[in-house]
Amino acid sequence: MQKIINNPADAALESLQGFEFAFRRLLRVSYNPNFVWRRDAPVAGKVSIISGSGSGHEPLNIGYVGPGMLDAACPGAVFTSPTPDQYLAAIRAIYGGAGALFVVKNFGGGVLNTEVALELAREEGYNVASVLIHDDVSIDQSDNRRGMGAAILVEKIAGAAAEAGRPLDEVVTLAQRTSSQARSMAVALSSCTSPYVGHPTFNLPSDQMEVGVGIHGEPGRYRTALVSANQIVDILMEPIVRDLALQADERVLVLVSGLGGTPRQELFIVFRHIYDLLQQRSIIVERQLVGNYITSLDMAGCMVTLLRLDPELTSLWDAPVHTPALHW
Amino acid sequence: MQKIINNPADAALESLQGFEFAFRRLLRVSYNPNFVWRRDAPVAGKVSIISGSGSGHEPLNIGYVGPGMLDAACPGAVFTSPTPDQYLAAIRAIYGGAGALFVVKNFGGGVLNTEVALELAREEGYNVASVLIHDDVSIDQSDNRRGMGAAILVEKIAGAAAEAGRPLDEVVTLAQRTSSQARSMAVALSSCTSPYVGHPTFNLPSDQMEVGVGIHGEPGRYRTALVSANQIVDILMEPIVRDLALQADERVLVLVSGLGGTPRQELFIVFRHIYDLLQQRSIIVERQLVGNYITSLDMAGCMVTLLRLDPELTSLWDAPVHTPALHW
Amino acid sequence: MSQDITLAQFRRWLSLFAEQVQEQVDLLTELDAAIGDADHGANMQRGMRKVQERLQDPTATGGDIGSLFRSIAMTLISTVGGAAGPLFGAFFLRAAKDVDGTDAVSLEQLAAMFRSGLEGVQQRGKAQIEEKTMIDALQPAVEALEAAVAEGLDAAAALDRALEAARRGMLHTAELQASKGRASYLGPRSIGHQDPGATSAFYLIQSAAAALGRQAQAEES
Amino acid sequence: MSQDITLAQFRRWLSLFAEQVQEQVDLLTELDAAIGDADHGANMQRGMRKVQERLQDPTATGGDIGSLFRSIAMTLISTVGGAAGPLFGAFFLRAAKDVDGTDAVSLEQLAAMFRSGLEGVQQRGKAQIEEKTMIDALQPAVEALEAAVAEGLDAAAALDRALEAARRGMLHTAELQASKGRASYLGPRSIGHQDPGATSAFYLIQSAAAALGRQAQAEES
Ligand SMILES: Nc1ncnc2c1ncn2[C@@H]1O[C@H](COP(=O)(O)OP(=O)(O)O)[C@@H](O)[C@H]1O
Ligand SMILES: Nc1ncnc2c1ncn2[C@@H]1O[C@H](COP(=O)(O)OP(=O)(O)O)[C@@H](O)[C@H]1O
Ligand SMILES: [Mg+2]
Ligand SMILES: [Mg+2]
Ligand SMILES: [Mg+2]
Ligand SMILES: [Mg+2]
Repeated sequence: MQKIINNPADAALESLQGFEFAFRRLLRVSYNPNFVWRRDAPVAGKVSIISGSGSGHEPLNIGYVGPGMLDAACPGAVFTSPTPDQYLAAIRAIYGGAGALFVVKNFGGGVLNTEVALELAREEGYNVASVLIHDDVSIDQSDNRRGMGAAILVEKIAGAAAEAGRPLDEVVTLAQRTSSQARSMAVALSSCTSPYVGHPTFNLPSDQMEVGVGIHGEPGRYRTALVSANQIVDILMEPIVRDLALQADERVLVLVSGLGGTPRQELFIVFRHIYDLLQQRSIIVERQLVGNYITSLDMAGCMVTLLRLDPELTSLWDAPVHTPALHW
Repeated sequence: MQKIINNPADAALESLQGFEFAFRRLLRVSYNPNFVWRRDAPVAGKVSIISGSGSGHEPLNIGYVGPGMLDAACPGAVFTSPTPDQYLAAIRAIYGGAGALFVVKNFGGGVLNTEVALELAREEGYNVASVLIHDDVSIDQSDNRRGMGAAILVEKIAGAAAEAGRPLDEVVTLAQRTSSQARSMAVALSSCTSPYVGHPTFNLPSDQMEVGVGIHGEPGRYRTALVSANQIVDILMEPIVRDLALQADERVLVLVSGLGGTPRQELFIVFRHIYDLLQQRSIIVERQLVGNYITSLDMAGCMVTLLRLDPELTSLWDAPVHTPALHW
Repeated sequence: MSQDITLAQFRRWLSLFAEQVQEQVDLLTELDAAIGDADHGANMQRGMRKVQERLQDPTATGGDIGSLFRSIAMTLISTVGGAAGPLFGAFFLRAAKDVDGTDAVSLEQLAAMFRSGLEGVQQRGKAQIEEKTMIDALQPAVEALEAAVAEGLDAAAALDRALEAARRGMLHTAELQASKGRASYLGPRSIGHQDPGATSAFYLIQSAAAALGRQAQAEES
Repeated sequence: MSQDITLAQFRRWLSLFAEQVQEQVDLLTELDAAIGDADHGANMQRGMRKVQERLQDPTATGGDIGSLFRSIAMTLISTVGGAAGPLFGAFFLRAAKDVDGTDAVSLEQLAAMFRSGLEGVQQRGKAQIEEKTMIDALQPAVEALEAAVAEGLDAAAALDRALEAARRGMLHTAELQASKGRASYLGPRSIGHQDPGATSAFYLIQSAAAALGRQAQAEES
């Protein structure tokens, strides 16, 4: 297994420890149960934003903890949603008294665990709400869509609103608006290798690609011949633009995330064609992020996320943020 | 070939175009000859800092252009040093009248092309100096060491000194001090695939690794059995710490860079053990960078760079920087 | 008159379940790699190790069946993660609801516990039968158990019926297209692969049959 | 009395060199992949395409050998990149130094041009013979050419000697451990592989032999 790890069972924990050493001045890390939290939490009177996901998607989610974004993030085992006790310990540590929003990616495990966590938190008297992320247009049934890159955008925008002192109901509304205005789709050019498995989850001949993958090393909706960068972008963009019903003169944020094994050089080739395509339709690329923001271990491939912007969302996006992975 | 590109010959150019679309508000891009420059250049009275490297090492070097770091960077073809005319066009565009420093990584091609560029620039009356980066301790002959991760540190520190208005001779001295206090070494767990070649440059069985690689997909100094993350770190750190002759109570900056195909999870496992090792020797990790900062396309593996810090270097490191890849 | 099933047998059930899952970790991983994210083996193993630890320490699991189940439920919920953690947790949490303070149950009570457990899974996961989930092993087993009890079979025979029903349900998942859980994202590509969660649910029933049925009689004969 | 070598022949040399390199791009890439960074083929191809473009346009390359060489040198320097660009550039820049305004040279002058070119490469790259670089093909070729001229051979025979010396030098690089250039980082692992730059330098001499030696006579006979 071509991995820089000590042993599979410890990979997620040791990585978290290294992360703690690196970002000590910004964050705190609690172990057993594991969660990462803002150094200055709880921030009294501020709505708290909490998220979680399996490990292996770095920088998601622990890389988005800090002023202007998340108050806490719970990392699970590799590709495994964190457990309710992690969320519960996190909320106890960071609750600022003004309510808390859980950002939940629509994956069976993610939803089930957060549901339990929300029930337990309510029993303990916390005022909690949640927003569901379900932006993956590769899934036809729109009620079963996976949560993907939109998570980052919702966390940033909700985080900015909370930082600005907005009350819980407004933060929830903004988070839901953001979630409903975002669509994603991803393509894989290789499988990833989970440390638990030790070999690639699936075998993909070098002239093939998997279209419509998630971020857990699953195969996609279908396998087809590997095509050029521009054609890949066409395949990803068509359902996104259609589903968002984007019109001329609208403004969007474009997120192009590598899945972990794809070099930045290729991500910018992807972004170039997205930009061209949108320009042809007179859609304005108002903001963008190009890099490894939501990954699937060492998978080669990329995810494209579009968010329809309005002035309020843009200004919340632009608000200062100080996290390991987003910083401005 | 499992790459998201349109065709090999255009990959570097199209990626540069995408980069331009993404960072328009911060940078300008000139084509033919190709270079990237600060939006506000030339900055009158400021020493100019210029660097260059082949494409495929992103974010190096174009990702380090901006206030507080580089005035211009010249990207070459994939893994190919940029040509003298690129440097010459860049210096004409950004020269602020206070002299210019070229940061040159010690690679045959890099040095030869910059030498020609420096000669041509002098002929045109520019006051130019250069600093050589040669931090790769995997090479025994210390006069033939490759330039690796130290380039980023020198560019940041020289950039901060220039931004602070320091004159050329002081900037050169600081750059040389930084270069002389940094050591690097890298390991590869896979080859990379250059678009020109279309298949991995070398074949590495999954239970082997290449120790002492550069950033151009070359094989390393030797091939050996793949060992655990901690043992890999031991192999990389031993010559670095020995060559720097680090003593207890000294302070260092640690850069852990993925080579492009290694997930962040593993980079933090690497950082964790570096931190532990240094702590055991009472060496203080004063600053760190963990991520993809200098890469070799999609190669799996990592580079470790240590810089001995002193208060002046630390404060220059901490000075504000606004580039696509470093921002604080 | 059927024999009561004792707390010791319940403890043995859980211990057997934990063993069996751990023996089959690689299979569970491979099944999940085909249509999921390849973590079901690791998730269950992590949980089962913790279950075994807890079983070593009788004070931690309480002196009655209700406390035992609740403690196991919380262990599963806080260590397994993924979809399986809250679902197996819901099974034991619900199955515990009428057996607080009890240290032995009749076969009828056992069937009622299983029914409650199944309802817990259904409520938490909102899946029906034929959606290619653990429900496809659990529900036929519970129904078979109830039918056997109605027929007046003893624990061994009744649990054997449940075991066979669970096995058929598990194997049948291979023919289904998933509409719940991670495999549903694959659409028609999920057909032809056995569901990992249905497989670990089968082990749950298989170990129940061994510990609560035949095994119990073997010990007594 | 030896025949003069004309500007047309020099143009033909460069054109043949460009063709030959482009035919061998894959070989150059593979050689560089083994001990370098796999870009020598692409670098030379990019440069040679530009050389061909320039040769199409006679005004761009000037009406004398000196201007032609200077123009080719600048083209190589600004398009090849890597180590090979400045080095081949230095060859032509230096070889141009005594032939400004000239449109034909004697064989003696040609040998002197080659010597100057070699010196240009040596000064720029600071490599000696036996360091496993293009010098290992160029220097033996220049020495053989000078010796042949001293012996009084004609252009065809003299350039054939140079060609054979370049070929031997190129093949010999396989036995050497690199101490200059990127291959030097490999230490002893560079042994056993032919140097890519020595290979393209061999093509330079081979095309010279074809265009400036035999070919010239063939045209005249
Ligand atoms: N809604 C659901 N109801 C019942 N069982 C489910 C549901 N969703 C998933 N499962 C079961 O969980 C199993 C997967 O568990 P696991 O791999 O541990 O979690 P995850 O899918 O989060 O990675 C599936 O094989 C399926 O049997
Ligand atoms: N110092 C030098 N002197 C002469 N030739 C050199 C020197 N360094 C490198 N070379 C030649 O350049 C060739 C490599 O060229 P190329 O691959 O284009 O550049 P790079 O090594 O920068 O990738 C080598 O095979 C070698 O023949
Ligand atoms: Mg999972
Ligand atoms: Mg090169
Ligand atoms: Mg799973
Ligand atoms: Mg090369």
